[in-house]
Amino acid sequence: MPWENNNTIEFISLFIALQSLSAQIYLETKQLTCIKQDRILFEDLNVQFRRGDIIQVAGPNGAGKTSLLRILAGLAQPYEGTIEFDQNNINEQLELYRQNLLYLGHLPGVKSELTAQENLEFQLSLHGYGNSDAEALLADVGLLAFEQSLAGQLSAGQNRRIALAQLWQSNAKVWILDEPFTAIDAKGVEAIEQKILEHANNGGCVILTTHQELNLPSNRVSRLELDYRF
Amino acid sequence: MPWENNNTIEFISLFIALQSLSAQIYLETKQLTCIKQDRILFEDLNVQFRRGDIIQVAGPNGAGKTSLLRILAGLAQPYEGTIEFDQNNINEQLELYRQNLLYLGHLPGVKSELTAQENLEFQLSLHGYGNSDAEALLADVGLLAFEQSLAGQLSAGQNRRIALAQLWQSNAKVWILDEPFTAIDAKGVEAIEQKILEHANNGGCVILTTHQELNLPSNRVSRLELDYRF
Amino acid sequence: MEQGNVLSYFNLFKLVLSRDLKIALRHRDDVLNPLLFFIIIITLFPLGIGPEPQTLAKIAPGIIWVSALLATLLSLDRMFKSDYQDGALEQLLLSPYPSFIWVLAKVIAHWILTGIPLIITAPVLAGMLNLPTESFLATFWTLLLGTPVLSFIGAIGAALTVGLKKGGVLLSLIILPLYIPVLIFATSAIDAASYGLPYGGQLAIIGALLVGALTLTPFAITSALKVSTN
Amino acid sequence: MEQGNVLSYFNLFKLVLSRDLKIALRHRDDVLNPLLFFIIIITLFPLGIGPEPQTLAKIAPGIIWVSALLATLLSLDRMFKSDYQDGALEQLLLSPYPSFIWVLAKVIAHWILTGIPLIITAPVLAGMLNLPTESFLATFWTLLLGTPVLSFIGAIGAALTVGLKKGGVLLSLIILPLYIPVLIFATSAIDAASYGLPYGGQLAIIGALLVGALTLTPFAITSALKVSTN
Amino acid sequence: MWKWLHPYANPETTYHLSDRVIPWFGWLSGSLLTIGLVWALLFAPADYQQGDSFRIFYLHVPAASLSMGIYLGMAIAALCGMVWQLKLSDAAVAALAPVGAVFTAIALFTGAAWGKPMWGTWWVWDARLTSELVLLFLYLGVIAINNAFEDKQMAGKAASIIALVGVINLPIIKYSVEWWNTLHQGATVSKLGKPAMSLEMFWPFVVCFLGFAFFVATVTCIRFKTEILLRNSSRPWVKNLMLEQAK
Ligand code: HEM
Ligand SMILES: Nc1ncnc2c1ncn2[C@@H]1O[C@H](COP(=O)(O)OP(=O)(O)OP(=O)(O)O)[C@@H](O)[C@H]1O
Ligand SMILES: Nc1ncnc2c1ncn2[C@@H]1O[C@H](COP(=O)(O)OP(=O)(O)OP(=O)(O)O)[C@@H](O)[C@H]1O
Ligand SMILES: [Mg+2]
Ligand SMILES: [Mg+2]
Repeated sequence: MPWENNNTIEFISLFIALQSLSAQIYLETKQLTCIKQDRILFEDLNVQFRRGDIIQVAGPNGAGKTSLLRILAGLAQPYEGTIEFDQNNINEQLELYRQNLLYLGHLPGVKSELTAQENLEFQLSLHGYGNSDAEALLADVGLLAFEQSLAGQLSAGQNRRIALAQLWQSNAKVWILDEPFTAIDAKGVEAIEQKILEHANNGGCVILTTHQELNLPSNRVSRLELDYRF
Repeated sequence: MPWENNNTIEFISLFIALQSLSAQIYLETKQLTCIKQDRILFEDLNVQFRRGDIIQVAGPNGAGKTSLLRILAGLAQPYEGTIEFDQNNINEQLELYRQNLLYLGHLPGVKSELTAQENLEFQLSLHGYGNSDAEALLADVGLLAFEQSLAGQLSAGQNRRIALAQLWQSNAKVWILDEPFTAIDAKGVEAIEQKILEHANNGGCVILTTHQELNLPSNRVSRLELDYRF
Repeated sequence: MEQGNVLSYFNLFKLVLSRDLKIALRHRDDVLNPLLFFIIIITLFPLGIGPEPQTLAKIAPGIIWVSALLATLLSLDRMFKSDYQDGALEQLLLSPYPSFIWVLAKVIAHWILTGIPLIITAPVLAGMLNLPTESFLATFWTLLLGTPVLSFIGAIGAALTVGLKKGGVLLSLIILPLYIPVLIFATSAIDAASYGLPYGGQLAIIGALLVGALTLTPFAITSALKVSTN
Repeated sequence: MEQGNVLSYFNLFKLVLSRDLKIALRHRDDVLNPLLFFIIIITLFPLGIGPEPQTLAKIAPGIIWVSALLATLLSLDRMFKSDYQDGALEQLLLSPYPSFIWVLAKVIAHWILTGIPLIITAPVLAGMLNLPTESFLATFWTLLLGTPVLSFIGAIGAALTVGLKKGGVLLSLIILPLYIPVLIFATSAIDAASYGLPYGGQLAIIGALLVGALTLTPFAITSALKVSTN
Repeated sequence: MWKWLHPYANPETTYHLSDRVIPWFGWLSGSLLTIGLVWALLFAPADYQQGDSFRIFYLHVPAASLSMGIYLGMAIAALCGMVWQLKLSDAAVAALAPVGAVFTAIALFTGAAWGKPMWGTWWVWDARLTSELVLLFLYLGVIAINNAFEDKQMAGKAASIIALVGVINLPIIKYSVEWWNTLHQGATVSKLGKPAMSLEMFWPFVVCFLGFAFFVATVTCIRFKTEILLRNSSRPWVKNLMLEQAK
């Protein structure tokens, strides 16, 4: 099955390549295998993620989407196989890879004891950005009056918005987003979708999971279907 | 604003009442006010939840949906106002109310050390059901081969499915579901929506929040809009 | 549509007790670790104080009881916290039975898992600390009557701090002062025994504390839980 | 599209250190609690052992150090756990800087919050336990050199157990044996001082342990973190 | 080094290798232990001071030495695992820890039993005894952390880290009798140059010691096999093996 996906992606990437004439490969998996509890989630996965790609990793609950994304981000080690960033194994150039990566997982990583602004400023600095415009970014994600509220006193969706504000700043080549729309209201979802599209248009590459339908031009989104395997 | 919502609901309920001829009021809020961090989330809310109703509590992030649902379930106390179940204050008949209530919150309440089946059996017994058909219920929610897997080793969506399996058993009058579709794949969402409709048709009342569009006959769903108030 | 209380109170008690024991036994370490902790603390003292048998014998009752106290204390955290974090506590609170029944079951499960192992090993450790054999029996009795009191009183603190991120030290702070009476009477009983004096009086007081704890604390624990989950 | 390391290593260190201190100070209790715990344990002993000044003086060094050890132990849990639970640890691990820098910052923040308060209060408590004034200075020095060792070694255990639900007791089990050398040398230094003997030798050994811990543990901690977040 | 190790990094090869050596180790340890223990307990001379209680020596010293030796082996395996990312070393660590814990317990128990007639008490808080007790805790810590993780791979790595950190305890046990003034016997056996014990006592000791050593090897290999299977259960070769054995 992974082969089929692979082909689909190759095909669509080709399509994009024709458009942009230089579809550079950012990230590439080689023979990636992930085993959990003796169950093979995916096996010998060879996929290329290119400049300008938006890839939606899809599949039913428990298919292994989160597992794949964490491996791609270098947070978990695959059972077998390697991941290459700009043609080199990520484990051999971790720092360079991380400079070019933005990963937002299931959990927003927001500290409840800090204010929205302090949280965002810390996350920006941590990834090597200046933190001067945190306030403007918070306004972008609809937290205009909440810069000084402690994150612990904001709702589930507001907490996620703090973390998502990084999208408005980050120019990392690769974005990996695990269910970015969780707990976000309809208007918020739309804004994030636009941001994703914009990033891809500016030469980024976005890998995301979501169980909702993406509201983006269908020729821009490729799907990587992970089946549930027994 | 709450008044307007209230009116909408009254209107739609009236509509349903005409259909079913006996739109019995299950749950009713009286002058409900909730204040968090000196901000009024909602004020003097008077709503009636009737037999056969499906009410989607809607609103942007941080509007107070979770707060309202927890108050309705009797898990949190309102700043002011009361909630009546079958014309009596719920605080005066807690046990009776709980027999007639199924609440599923943000968190599934599934123990990672127990197997899927043990978890479901416990939750069923706890709410006063026999637990004989846990296996069949797990099959209903697509966990056929996972009865004996430890919940800690299942994915986010699979864990939520264990808790949601209770919907297939519960005949409690009132269902309160806080974002039941979180982490559930498209097929799963559809099954749950059907279950909700079925419950309402069988004389239940369902109160839920979700940021996704509900895929149900629009004359069956009433929306309770919570605005974001400053 | 009503569902009726299928479970008798006693069955509910058994259900929750066996669930908690099962969860702990799945983890296996949970049973051994408080015990090992007890043993390790006791071995720390001779290391810190020096190996003279007379000194050790003199302070042995104090060391054994302080260690028992600390071992209990460290294991208190798990009584409600994990249930709170995964939402299971909400479900327990919403079950249509009086809360003190399952609260009782949880506290007794905690005692079985931490108190009983301490009682069984204490004589061996007393021997290593050169406590005269006459006071072994007193050690056993004080622990048998005293450790359940520790579990019950501790549960109040555990319930109060369950919603706090970092309850650990706050919990100790609330609970340790309440443990002092048990500590004083227990050590004085063992002391008396080592001089061959009768120690029935002290035991009677500890017994009275136990009866008091058994009857009064479940309600305190229940309301503490309600407060901290509000 | 590259972003470049805007932060120098030293600035990253300061950033993480000040964040951790800020979070702890917001909680306020976090700073006071380990200290209060230390004080309470120390006062338990006179209660358990009896108030004779000679006995107390004899066992005072042991009691002070065992209490310091336990106070540190109980506060270890918070070093990485809350960051793990809200996803902040993932973000730290993905920052494009060598991990040992922020690991070092977090451990030192822990020491500032738990070690330093102990060092400051210890002389007072030593006085309460009738320790001769000659050994106050020795108490101070052993704590000054010894408590950072406790923080560093403890961090390994905290990192290893960060992903486990009930790491608390397991953590103690792993870490306490490793604390024993510090305990032995520190108490023997205080003992020597109370007889007016020189104790430079013992201090030198503790100093050596400190240097060893400072240089070696950050790598053990980092790899432990990577293992347990895998 | 790596070239030589490489074939054994393959779980299947190693599995079959340990399968083959088990009977050899088993027989060796069985016969050596029989000879050694009969010789030691029935024929070797009694000690002129201690009488027959001295015979605990033949159990105590091998158990104590092996408890340390096993820890060292476990730490080396852990180090290899960390450096070369060998999945097999995790299995080795997991296989060795309980064996080591049992031998530590035996050393403590026999020592205590010996202490009662010799020192008049079965436990003193002496440096060697205490550090041996700490060794037991370290083993238990390794075992506990191995069990605490659901994921075998993570468990192995976590246990390796603790095993490595605990190595500092070994020199403390070994040299405790020299660094501190203790009740416990100083080096007796190891001072071969000027024999501190008669040769009639020494030779049965050597036979016993080797017997116990091979016993450890046998048990470890058996446990090692199981651990390999547990860690590779989704591999085709394991499935084939299971099918064969089912027949
Ligand atoms: C619980 C109590 C005891 C413990 C934990 C203990 C532990 C040890 C340890 C760790 C060794 C080192 C083995 C080696 O270096 O390879 C050892 C050796 C030895 N023990 Fe014990 N021991 C205990 C009691 C005793 C007693 C009561 C005696 C006899 C009086 C004794 C006699 C010896 C002898 C003769 C050796 C061999 C020393 C050498 O050649 O290095 N032990 N013991
Ligand atoms: N623990 C808390 N302490 C104080 N204030 C809180 C707390 N939780 C939420 N609030 C406040 O209550 C408001 C409503 O929160 P609530 O969780 O009910 O929102 P919600 O509508 O469920 O949002 P979402 O769609 O993001 O889940 C938030 O805006 C926040 O200001
Ligand atoms: N901690 C774990 N330990 C062992 N196995 C796990 C663990 N987490 C997940 N798994 C297994 O890995 C499979 C994939 O999990 P993963 O979280 O990657 O799924 P997912 O595709 O993200 O699902 P969802 O849509 O529900 O988030 C699960 O079916 C489960 O069997
Ligand atoms: Mg997922
Ligand atoms: Mg909500």
